[in-house]
Amino acid sequence: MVEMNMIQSLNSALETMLEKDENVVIFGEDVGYFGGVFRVTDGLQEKHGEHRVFDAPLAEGGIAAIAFGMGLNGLRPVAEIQFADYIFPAYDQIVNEIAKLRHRSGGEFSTPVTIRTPAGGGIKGGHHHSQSPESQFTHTPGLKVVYCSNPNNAKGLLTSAIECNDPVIFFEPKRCYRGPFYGDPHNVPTWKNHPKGEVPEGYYSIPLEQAEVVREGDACTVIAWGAMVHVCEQAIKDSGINAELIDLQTLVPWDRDTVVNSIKKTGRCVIVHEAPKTSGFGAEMIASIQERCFWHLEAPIIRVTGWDTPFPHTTEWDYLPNPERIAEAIKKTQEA
Amino acid sequence: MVEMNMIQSLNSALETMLEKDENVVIFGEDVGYFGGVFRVTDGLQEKHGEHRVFDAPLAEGGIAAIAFGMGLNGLRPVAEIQFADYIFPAYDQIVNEIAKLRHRSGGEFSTPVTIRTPAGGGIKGGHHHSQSPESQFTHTPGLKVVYCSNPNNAKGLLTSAIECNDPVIFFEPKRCYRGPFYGDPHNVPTWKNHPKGEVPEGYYSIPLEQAEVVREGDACTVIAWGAMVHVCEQAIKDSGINAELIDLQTLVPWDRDTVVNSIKKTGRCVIVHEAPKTSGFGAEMIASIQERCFWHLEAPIIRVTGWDTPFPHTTEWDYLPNPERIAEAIKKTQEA
Amino acid sequence: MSDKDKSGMETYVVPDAPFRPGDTADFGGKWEEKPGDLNRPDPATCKTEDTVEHANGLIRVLNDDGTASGEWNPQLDANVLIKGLEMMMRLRIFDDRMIKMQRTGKLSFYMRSFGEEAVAIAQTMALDDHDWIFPSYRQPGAQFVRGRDMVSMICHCIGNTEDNIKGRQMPVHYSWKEGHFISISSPVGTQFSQAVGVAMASAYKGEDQATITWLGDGTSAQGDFHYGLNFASVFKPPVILNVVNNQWAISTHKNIATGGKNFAARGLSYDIPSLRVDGNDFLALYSVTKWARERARAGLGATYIEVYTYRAGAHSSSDDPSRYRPGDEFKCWPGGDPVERLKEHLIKIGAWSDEKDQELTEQIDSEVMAAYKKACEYGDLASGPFPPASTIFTEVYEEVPWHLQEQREELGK
Amino acid sequence: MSDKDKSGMETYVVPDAPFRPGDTADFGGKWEEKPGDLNRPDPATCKTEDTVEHANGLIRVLNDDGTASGEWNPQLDANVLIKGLEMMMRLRIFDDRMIKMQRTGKLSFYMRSFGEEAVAIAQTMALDDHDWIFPSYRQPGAQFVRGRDMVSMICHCIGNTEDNIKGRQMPVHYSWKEGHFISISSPVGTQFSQAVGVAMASAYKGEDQATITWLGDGTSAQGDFHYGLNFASVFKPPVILNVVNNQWAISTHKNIATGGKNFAARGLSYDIPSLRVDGNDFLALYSVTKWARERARAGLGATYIEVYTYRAGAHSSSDDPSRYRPGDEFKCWPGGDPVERLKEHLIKIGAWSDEKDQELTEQIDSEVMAAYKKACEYGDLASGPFPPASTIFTEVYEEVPWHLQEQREELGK
Ligand SMILES: Cc1ncc(C[n+]2csc(CCOP(=O)(O)OP(=O)(O)O)c2C)c(N)n1
Ligand SMILES: Cc1ncc(C[n+]2csc(CCOP(=O)(O)OP(=O)(O)O)c2C)c(N)n1
Ligand SMILES: [Mg+2]
Ligand SMILES: [Mg+2]
Repeated sequence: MVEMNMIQSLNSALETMLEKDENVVIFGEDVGYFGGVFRVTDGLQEKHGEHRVFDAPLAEGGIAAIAFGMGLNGLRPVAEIQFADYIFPAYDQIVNEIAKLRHRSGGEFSTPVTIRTPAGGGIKGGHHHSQSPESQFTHTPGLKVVYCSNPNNAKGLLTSAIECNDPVIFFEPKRCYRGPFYGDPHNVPTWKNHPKGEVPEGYYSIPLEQAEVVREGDACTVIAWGAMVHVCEQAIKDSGINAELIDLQTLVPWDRDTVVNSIKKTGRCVIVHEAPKTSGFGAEMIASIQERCFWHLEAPIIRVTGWDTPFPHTTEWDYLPNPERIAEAIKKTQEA
Repeated sequence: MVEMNMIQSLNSALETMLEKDENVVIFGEDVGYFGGVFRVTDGLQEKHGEHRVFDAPLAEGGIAAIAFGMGLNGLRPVAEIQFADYIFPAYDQIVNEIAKLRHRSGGEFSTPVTIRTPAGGGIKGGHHHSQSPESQFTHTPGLKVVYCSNPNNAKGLLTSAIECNDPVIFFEPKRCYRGPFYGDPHNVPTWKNHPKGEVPEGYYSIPLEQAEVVREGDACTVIAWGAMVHVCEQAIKDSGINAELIDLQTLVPWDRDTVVNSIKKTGRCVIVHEAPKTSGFGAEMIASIQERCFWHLEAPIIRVTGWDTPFPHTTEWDYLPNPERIAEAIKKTQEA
Repeated sequence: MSDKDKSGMETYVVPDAPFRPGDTADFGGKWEEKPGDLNRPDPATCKTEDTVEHANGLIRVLNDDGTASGEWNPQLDANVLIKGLEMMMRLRIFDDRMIKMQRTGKLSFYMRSFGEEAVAIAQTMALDDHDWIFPSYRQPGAQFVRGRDMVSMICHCIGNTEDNIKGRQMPVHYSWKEGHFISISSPVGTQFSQAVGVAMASAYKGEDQATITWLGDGTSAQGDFHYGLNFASVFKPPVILNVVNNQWAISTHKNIATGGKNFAARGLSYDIPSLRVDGNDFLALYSVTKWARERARAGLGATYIEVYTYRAGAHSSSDDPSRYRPGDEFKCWPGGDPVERLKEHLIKIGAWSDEKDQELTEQIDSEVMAAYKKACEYGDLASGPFPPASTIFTEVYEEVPWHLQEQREELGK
Repeated sequence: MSDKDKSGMETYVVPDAPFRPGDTADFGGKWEEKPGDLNRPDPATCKTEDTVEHANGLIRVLNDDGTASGEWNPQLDANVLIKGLEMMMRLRIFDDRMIKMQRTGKLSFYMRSFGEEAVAIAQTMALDDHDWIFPSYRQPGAQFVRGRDMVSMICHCIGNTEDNIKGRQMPVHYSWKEGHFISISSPVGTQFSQAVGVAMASAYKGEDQATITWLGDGTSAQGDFHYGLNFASVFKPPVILNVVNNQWAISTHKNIATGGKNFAARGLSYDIPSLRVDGNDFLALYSVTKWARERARAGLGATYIEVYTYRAGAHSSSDDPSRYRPGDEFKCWPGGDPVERLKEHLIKIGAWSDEKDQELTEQIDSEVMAAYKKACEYGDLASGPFPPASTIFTEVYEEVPWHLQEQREELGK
């Protein structure tokens, strides 16, 4: 185990996979010589050469397209989209092409593309450097959707994503690059004033489809992913209620047994995400839970989410779910 | 009132708006001289000239972009995307640009774009001529999302969409261009062997945000939109259960009062859509309903939807919700 | 056409097609460009600047009288040409049979290569066997070159139990791994940029393997067209990028696809050697592709080609071109009929005859018919049997995840 | 740089930047292209072919010695030039002040126009007042030309209660309806194609109103670049499409943006008259834009311009260019400093002096400082007050729909 921040652990996953599999190639805007605007690919080009780690033209659609082609022809491309907000020019290539190749060709072709992208708010990014568009990928069969939350699972999940023979959209909570995120804008920890994560050196993977029970409890199940996991931890503390906290980690396919068993135990549930409420992945979680656990539910499931508005700049702390809103929701589930 | 099929009623809405407002312009692939591959714009160029109704280059992203610009500069552009499956190259322009312009500019600019697109299956279109991607737009604040289901509401809703000062994504169930759709592949009505819709001549609008109670009932609320409304009608008949059928019509913002009042009355609910289940708009409906009506619910809400797979070609009737699956779901809600 | 009155400035221009129903098509007679007009630069040293004339002219080998000449003449053995002719004839007969069957409901939809048979066949013949074919929907002919069995092609089109893609996509969306023929996808243009990635992977692996791809004049308006050319321009992988300019995109004339004078010159600005070729001239097509393949082999990167041709038939079985064009244009297209032209050439050089042609036609006719009957034994769209409904759930992912497993059980088939 | 061993074919090419940290930048001294090299075609009759040399050369007016000459010399009154100089100086001082304030947390982020001040200012001055400005993030200078109050600009940047866009977007994302300055958006390139639609609407309405837009060398790789050029090519609306080639896209050199030799020639293949201009030459920029505006006025459609310049500073306040380039390049950029060059010219023609310059600098300095202080009275990012949280919910739609109303109540602010 080594202490790493999230950027280091992602870098370590990439480094390990470059070593392990010569078919791994990494590219994206500014990822080559410079090592990425968030430094996640720092040093990799120097070590592995410019054919394995390189800058791409500024065209997310083209980046996804060449990833499709490379993956089809035997490589394991890992493409970076600089901000998740900029993944949409690649949306057609992802949802119509990458996602459907295996099925449409009767299994003759497939493309094990991994697309990494920093997502989410809390960095004063306004409309277009803050979005968390995971739900817009969960509706597309053929894609796996992963959202890491800490240095440890960042490495373990990214390794699995790269090794996975299905395409994976891999979201990184950019807010947590700098440190965990407990939701208090006046007290923002960075990895300098907070212990880094314990991360195994060398090869390390966490199966996709596996949620992590961050905290056990029996009064309420709180489900979150990405940066919101930390905020929920804080909220649970604040609430004084013995809630169970599940970090979903993989959204498609999600970990049915862990979720269902927890709800059956607690009978109450709060779901937290920073994306807008309407048609966020929280909606799917509620729908699935009530389908599977209706008779166990003692209270309405509550969503605490970003509002149904574009992501604001100056008022982002009023936009993002905070410990107060979440704690209040947890308490409310107890009243029923 | 005149008898019209859906293509005629859409054409009539466009014609009326071209007459009424000289700022209305219509464009898209093959919509000009030819009148559209589905003939929705038939005759409009001849009548209104090639500057008001014209063919665009084959680039959905460009089409959305010029719509953005035209709308910003005083026109009311109505763009056609030839199939909803081909809307994704325009996704960035729609979700990052068109949707956010008003908000991002502090209300200084806005663009009243209408994007019409034929959606859904039942025409042996396979992966890429069958998708129903409405939910992928409902997660984007700033957009209104409409789905018509019959000749009458097609005209009324399209008129409102064009008049709306917010951007509207307008889905047309292409299966219903030819006739309503009761879900039996061996007995497919066309408008030739089925009465057409009664549609007002001249100007006619239906408010966005207003659902239609197609059939009253007290045993279960069935919620659907697009082609599935007809299949649900059939299913309710088949089930012998006195279910209420709501045609949602507008998905964002949806008609809260109609839905909530119905659920409070029936205590049971089935939601039907042809898009894949995971993160379909049915998920949002369930989440919202259980938030608002938890204590009224007597049974789990059931979704009958397309499977979480790409849309198939030969086996599409096994993919699409049919009356049997829906009727079974309605019955199941009664058992609890 | 009526238009609202404009005062002051003119409004924007909306270009129309040169001929519409009621008009008589007229392309100005035979082309001025002749075989021998353009030199054949050495592929090993050719720079983009050396192709300016080739991008703005028209590379031809077969003259209007059926003779072959000029530096681009590939000097092919008559047997090779006969093989090409055979495949073009086969493709046309195959297409006609499928269209007939489409009318009877045996398949849901069809698209012919009518008038463009030379494109994929000549170009694929000029490639190495293991080169990647990344087709759009009008290049199924490439499969004949690689020897795909017609029964298997028909099984796909009629969506029966032997369809190798299990009834998942519409007809004509062939996929054939063994033949290095990459699955066709309906969204137009997407393969153009993907092909660059395929070629980059070949280059990465250090293999002498090229990738060829095509898109249409209409489709060149897509972002993927720019991505394909631009990524190829930067990374210089072994890819052959073709625009098939057949003048129409469904009902939309190429005047709406671009205001530019031609499509080939576009490539020059990406610093990619660019050629414009008569798409109904089998020999010229073969030759330019061979040239591009040599560049690829030499590690010199992409070649970009405008294939200048005419869509002789309807866009697809769903289309009715009499609504938007006169209908007689193919007859007066200066490039003529690619099949007739190769036949004429072969007769001219004494390697072919009307009798042989007649005989071959009959032979192919019965082969296609036999293949069709054989294929129908496995079912067809009108009456089944189809691939089992359970195939809906497989190969969405490498393994069936729990939620698809549950849904499959719910379907109960 | 190390690379895995390749046997057989070479792999793909990954172009590098010409200089990296540790290297000494060298652009080969002064440019060969001189003012007077290129004629100024009559805008009313000029065809694309007439601009081939202009697309491959470099339009200059200011020579290396500060004199102005050639057909492109716009012969501007000294007062106009002094106004231009004043605004460029103002922009530079404004930018510097904002960067300082960014470092102290008063604003979250900033982007300077450093080294590119002439671009938006000269080009906007050449337009009519009601023409549409559709900027990318490096053209805020256009607002000075239209007379926007600095206080209001700063209020936006520091996100206070007077920010006219209500703290919704990051700093530098100006919107100013009165000035026909269309809201800046972060996704790069999207405005390029949108601008064509804006211009089409002006044309539709029969108004003599042009639209100007810009994107960067890096951004020219986006699909929107192709959409913009191609839709303009087909519909010919009054639009001026600029690529600002400042050599870098964050850390990525323009060698990765395209393999083409320049950006201007791209336009020729769309049949759009295309010019390449020294982007640090105020007079040349003014002149080409005036020319393009005349074409627009005459109803002749789009003009495409490559503005050849150098990004003198960091990409943004989040960037550290010392990690990827030497740092001394701007000093040896053959185009020099646009502000210095105009100043030199004005001194040369006797209309300016170092004293006046010094005086003006001080005046602007204090104006900027005063504006800054004034703006801070309405709050700043470090300490507020901000626009009220309720503004999150307004103007998402024209009216607040029920679900946003509910959410607003839930927030309770
Ligand atoms: C992204 C996308 N948009 C629209 C369509 C519908 N469509 C299918 S073919 C076609 C025209 C293509 O024309 P062209 O590129 O010239 O090819 P051709 O049919 O002439 O070979 C259109 C609009 C599609 N398949 N994909
Ligand atoms: C669609 C999109 N992708 C990525 C980014 C992140 N980004 C912002 S600016 C920039 C570089 C732009 O370079 P260039 O176009 O040359 O403009 P310049 O900054 O040099 O003026 C990048 C990659 C973005 N804003 N939008
Ligand atoms: Mg075509
Ligand atoms: Mg740049």
